[in-house]
Amino acid sequence: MDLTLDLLTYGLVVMGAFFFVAGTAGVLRFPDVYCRLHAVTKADNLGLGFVALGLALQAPDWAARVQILLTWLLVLAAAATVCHLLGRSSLHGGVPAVGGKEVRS
Amino acid sequence: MSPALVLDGVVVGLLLALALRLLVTRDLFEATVLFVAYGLTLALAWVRVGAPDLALAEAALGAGVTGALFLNAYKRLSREVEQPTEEDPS
Amino acid sequence: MTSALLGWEALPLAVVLTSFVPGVGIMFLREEQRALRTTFNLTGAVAKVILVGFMLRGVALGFTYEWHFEVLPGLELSLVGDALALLFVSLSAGLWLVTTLYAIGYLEGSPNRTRFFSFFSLCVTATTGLAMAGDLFTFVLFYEALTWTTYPLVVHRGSEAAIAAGRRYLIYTLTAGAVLVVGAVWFHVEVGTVSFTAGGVVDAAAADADPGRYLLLFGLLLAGMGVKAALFPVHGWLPVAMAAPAPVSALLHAVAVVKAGAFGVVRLLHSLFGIEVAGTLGASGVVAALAGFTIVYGSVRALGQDDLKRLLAFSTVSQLSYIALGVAILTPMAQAGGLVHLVHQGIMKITLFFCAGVLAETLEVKKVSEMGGVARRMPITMLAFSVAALGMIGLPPLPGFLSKLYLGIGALEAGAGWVVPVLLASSLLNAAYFLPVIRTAYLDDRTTSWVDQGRDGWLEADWRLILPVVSTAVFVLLVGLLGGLSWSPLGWVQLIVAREVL
Amino acid sequence: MTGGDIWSVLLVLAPTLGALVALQGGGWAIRIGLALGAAVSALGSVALWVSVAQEGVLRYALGGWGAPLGIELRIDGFSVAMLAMTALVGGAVSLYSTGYFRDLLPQSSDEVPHGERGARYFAPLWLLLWGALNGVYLSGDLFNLYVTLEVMGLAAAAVVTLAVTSEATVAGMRYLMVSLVGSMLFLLGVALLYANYGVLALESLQAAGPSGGLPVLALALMTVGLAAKTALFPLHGWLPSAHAVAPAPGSAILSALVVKGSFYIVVRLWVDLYGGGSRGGVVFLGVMGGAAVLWGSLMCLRQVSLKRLIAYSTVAQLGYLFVMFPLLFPAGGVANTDAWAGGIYHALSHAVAKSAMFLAAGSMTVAVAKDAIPAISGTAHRLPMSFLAFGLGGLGLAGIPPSGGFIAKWLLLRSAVETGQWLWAVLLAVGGLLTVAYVLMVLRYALERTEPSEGFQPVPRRMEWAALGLALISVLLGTRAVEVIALIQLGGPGG
Amino acid sequence: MTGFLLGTAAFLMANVAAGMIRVVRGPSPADRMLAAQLFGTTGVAVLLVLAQAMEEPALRDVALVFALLAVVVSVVFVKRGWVRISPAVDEEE
Amino acid sequence: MTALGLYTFAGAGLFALGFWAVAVRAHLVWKVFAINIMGSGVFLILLSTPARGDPAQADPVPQAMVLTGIVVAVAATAVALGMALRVVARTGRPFLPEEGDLETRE
Repeated sequence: MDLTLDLLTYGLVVMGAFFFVAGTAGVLRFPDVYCRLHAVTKADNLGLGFVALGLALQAPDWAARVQILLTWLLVLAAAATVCHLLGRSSLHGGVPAVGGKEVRS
Repeated sequence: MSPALVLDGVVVGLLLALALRLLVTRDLFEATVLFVAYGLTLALAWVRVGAPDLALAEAALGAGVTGALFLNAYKRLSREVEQPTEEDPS
Repeated sequence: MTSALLGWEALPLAVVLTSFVPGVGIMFLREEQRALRTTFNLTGAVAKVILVGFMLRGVALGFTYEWHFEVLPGLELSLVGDALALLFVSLSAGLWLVTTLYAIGYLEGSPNRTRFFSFFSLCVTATTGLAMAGDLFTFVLFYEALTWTTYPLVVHRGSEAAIAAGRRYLIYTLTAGAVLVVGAVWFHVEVGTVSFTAGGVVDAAAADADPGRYLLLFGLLLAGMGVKAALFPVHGWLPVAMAAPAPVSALLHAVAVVKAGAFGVVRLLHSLFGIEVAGTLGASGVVAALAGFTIVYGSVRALGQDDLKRLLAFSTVSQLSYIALGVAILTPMAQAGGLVHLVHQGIMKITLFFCAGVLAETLEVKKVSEMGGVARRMPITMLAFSVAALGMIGLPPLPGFLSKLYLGIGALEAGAGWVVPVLLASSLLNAAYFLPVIRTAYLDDRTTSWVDQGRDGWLEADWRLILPVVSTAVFVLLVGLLGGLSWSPLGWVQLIVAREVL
Repeated sequence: MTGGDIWSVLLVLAPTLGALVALQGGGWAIRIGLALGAAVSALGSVALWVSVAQEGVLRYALGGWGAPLGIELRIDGFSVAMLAMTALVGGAVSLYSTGYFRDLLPQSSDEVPHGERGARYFAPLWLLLWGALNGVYLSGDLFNLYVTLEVMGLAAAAVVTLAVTSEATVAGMRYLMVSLVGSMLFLLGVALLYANYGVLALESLQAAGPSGGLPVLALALMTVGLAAKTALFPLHGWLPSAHAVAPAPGSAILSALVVKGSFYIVVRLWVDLYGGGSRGGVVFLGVMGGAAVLWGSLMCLRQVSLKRLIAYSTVAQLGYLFVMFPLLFPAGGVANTDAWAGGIYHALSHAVAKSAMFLAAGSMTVAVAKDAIPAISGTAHRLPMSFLAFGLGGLGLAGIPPSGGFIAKWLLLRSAVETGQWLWAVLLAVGGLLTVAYVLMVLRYALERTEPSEGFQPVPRRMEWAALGLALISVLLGTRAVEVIALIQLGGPGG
Repeated sequence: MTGFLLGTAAFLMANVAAGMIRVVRGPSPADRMLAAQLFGTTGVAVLLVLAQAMEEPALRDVALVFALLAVVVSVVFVKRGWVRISPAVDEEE
Repeated sequence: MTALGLYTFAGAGLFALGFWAVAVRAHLVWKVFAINIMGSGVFLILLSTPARGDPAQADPVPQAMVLTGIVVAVAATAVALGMALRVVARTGRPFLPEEGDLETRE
């Protein structure tokens, strides 16, 4: 039982770490701010989800598990909001998008 | 090399790198963002040296409040020091 | 012989306060409160004379008045009214009274009199204090205070010359003050006490063991005192300071500043090192040589001066060194001659300055060459001037003669034969610069036009100017004629010598 | 127990509370706040003086915890002397400030260097500063010292910028930067000491006898930091502008009290904690002090602005305080008590004299609405009391008898002679002469006969009285030094 | 397990460090703001991992604060700090 | 090297970095940044060198000190930035003029 759980945690955490790497890679390599927003919000939050899940399995009690999941949900909600804000501001601020049309200011 | 040491090494390295960059850059906004990042990293460092309570304070005060103070300064400065070349979007 | 008169211990303090209180009080008066100011001044001056009279009587009977106040652990502010102190105190108290009267007349109608009289009183306070200082610490305290209270008087006129004179005065005296403080501190550390004690406090054996060190210490203190005493290399401020108003010159030359220096030299030799130790160290020889040179030097410089006050200033440089010379020669006669000259020179010189002031104020005559015939216009003043000048020259039986006589005899007794030619040369030189002035005034014709400020009734000038002139001149005569009496300055000095030196 | 612990707490709390009251604005709130701070400080100093005289060194652990967890207070004669000095000068400055800002409320144009801001915020800031200063003098551990020092620095820099001119703003900013960096250096030293010994209380550290590489490095760091805050040559660059542009009561506080706060800590470190450190160290401090005396005095002679002159004179006078160190710890000898008494006495009398001068200068400059030295010519008979205060203060500064400065100079000279350090004796004498020179530079103009040209504005009497009172006390300090010196020696080196 | 978790934390931190390159490069404020976002998410992950690894449950609270803070900071920055696209203040040298 | 030693050195490094920057950078806001970093360097040193008792047990004294220190630092930053902004408002530039720039106007 413990071994199974542990293996599951290993798997989930590694998976999460992978998504984090993917997110960072996106932040670094994507051509414009709008693409990068995708990377950081989607990949990283997914990664966080996997990590959180993996850790929740190991958590000592239910309270901790709930807290972990709540934290994740909070980050998720926050990411959505912030991402939207950032994107909109960039657009209004005249940050050009790659391949996109000329942006009005 | 134990994983713990690697972690500490990364944290310390990140701290120093952030500090260096934020001190040499000429972009105030970048410095401000880096300062917040620095504060958060510092909070992680507090965790590592056995002071989790401080991590809370550091995150809230060191990164949060101080960051906001710098941001405010940034905003006022960019309004007063130079004539903005673009129109204010707000 | 400490104070035996109950309740009179504080008398020295009271004497100091009689001028301090008016000085501070006047500072807060407005310029136009003339009557109140004069009242303050004269009350203080008269009170001081009366109190000093009390003390004189007490000391003559053998009492000593002492007042102590601990300032620092081991250091006291101490005022002691002994015979030597009273010699100087009586001189300054008496002359202050007449000078105050003179100054009131002299400055009539000029601006900033409140400030003037305030500092005038404070200046005398400092003089009285240092005269009665019971130790070197107190002496230094008042010595410095004297510098500061005199400065506003020197620059009183506010003219460029006055400011320059003031600056010169300060550079000299403050440097001297700093040197004196260093010397005093060193003395305290070296000897362990700074009390003025008859016969000195320096341990003869210690001084013998390290004479170089003690000579250096002596040199520091002498340099500090010597500036105010206008000893030869450091006399430069005095002739310049004649830019001050006449009453101030009188004060500087006769009552306060130069006397403070000379008195300091006396204290240094008598009460700190003791004349014996000073003698074995060779310190008194140095002082005597310096003083002898200054006597001749000052006289030579006075020759041919056309500016009357400048002439008098160089004369002071010369005459003042009689005091230092006297106390540096170790026989009672010479000591007495030197000490008594403190008083004699004071009375004579103040008369001369008063006269010069009257001439300047009434006729605007400031130069010898302008004095042709003034004796006919101002007979009283010129008579007083002549008496004082002849006294300076040393004509018997005037005071200068007495001083020189005692000095000469004392020097011969001590085997310092070189002093006699110095005295003779000085007298001849004195004659050489004073007699032409008198001759011009009496015999020459009026050459320049005077700006006559008018008479005061039947008097030749304002009575407040003439009265002091006459009274000091009469003093000069009396002091000379009655020198043999026990309560004359000479008699008093013999008392001091008897009590303190031997 | 004589209630000393309660008074100690009140000494910090009451001014702070007063600051809060004064912050409510309005003349009466300000007056009540100032009165509260002044009254408690005065009473507290007296109470602690009595306690220390009776019981010797006092030690209190606040909150019932002992060292090293709780806040430790340690009060000896030196502390009480500084507290009393602060109360004295502070009381006079508070009185003065109510007059100084009285008529200046609604102005805030650039030309008028004291506007509404000054009137509103001076009292709260000064009271906060007062509380911090008292805290410095009461603190028994290093970290407490750091916190109070920092509060003091912040409030002091804010006082500088109360004037709304660009000069004031720049000078205040420069001061703040120096002050903050200085605090950081100090804090690093504290951290190093803690790392080495695991204690912060001064007495425990003293018992540990700090020596060796790290503690010495800590001492060096702390000294440099504090020297910058104390404006020791050559780290004095910020001081003249900062002290000159502040409103007059602020200048008085800065020159008289604030620099003494950091100096106090330097003394605690070198004298108590490190027992003199090394001879090389104290000589170095002395040489810097000597350089400050000469340089500051020479700069004074070149000034045209009255307040700037007084500010440079602070640089010079602070130099004397550091000259104390080589005299106090002579080569291979025991601590020289004369040097201790003289140095501390100089700190006290300088505070009183300098504040008198700044307050008097403030009255003069308000009266003629100019700060140039020649402009004050003729003020002597228009403002005789201020002139007298300035003169007496100047004499005290120059060490002319009878004044506290003279006593201090005498004692320092004596210690120089006693320990055979003649060079310092010469320096003290020369420094005194230079002081006289620049004091006279001002008095000369004030004595001049010219009538003030135009726009002579009378100042409230209480301003003149406050200045004159301080000046008279600086003279009194010269006539009755026995008790004060006995107090300074309580718990001091060799005493 | 502890070693693995610590390693993961280190790895994630390195990840953040790499992400900081974007903050430095910019070019737009939004790019720099991504850092805060990145830090918020990854920092929470690191803290959660550490909470487990160091057996310090208090760190989960810290993680929560991190999450909150990242949001607040981002929102504040967007709302207040958005003045120009590439603000560069010349230094006096 | 122990992990704590690593943090001590990092603290020293940060302090030095901050000190260097506060001296070199003329921009006032960066000076404030630098001072903050100096402060955090000291805090790191304080927390990573347990001098008292058992090194495994957390020492509450430095933690309390650092907590106070953080609060003080925030206050100082607020004051410093406020003043820096006033400098900008008065002189139009976020730099301290050289000593003498303003004096020479007399």
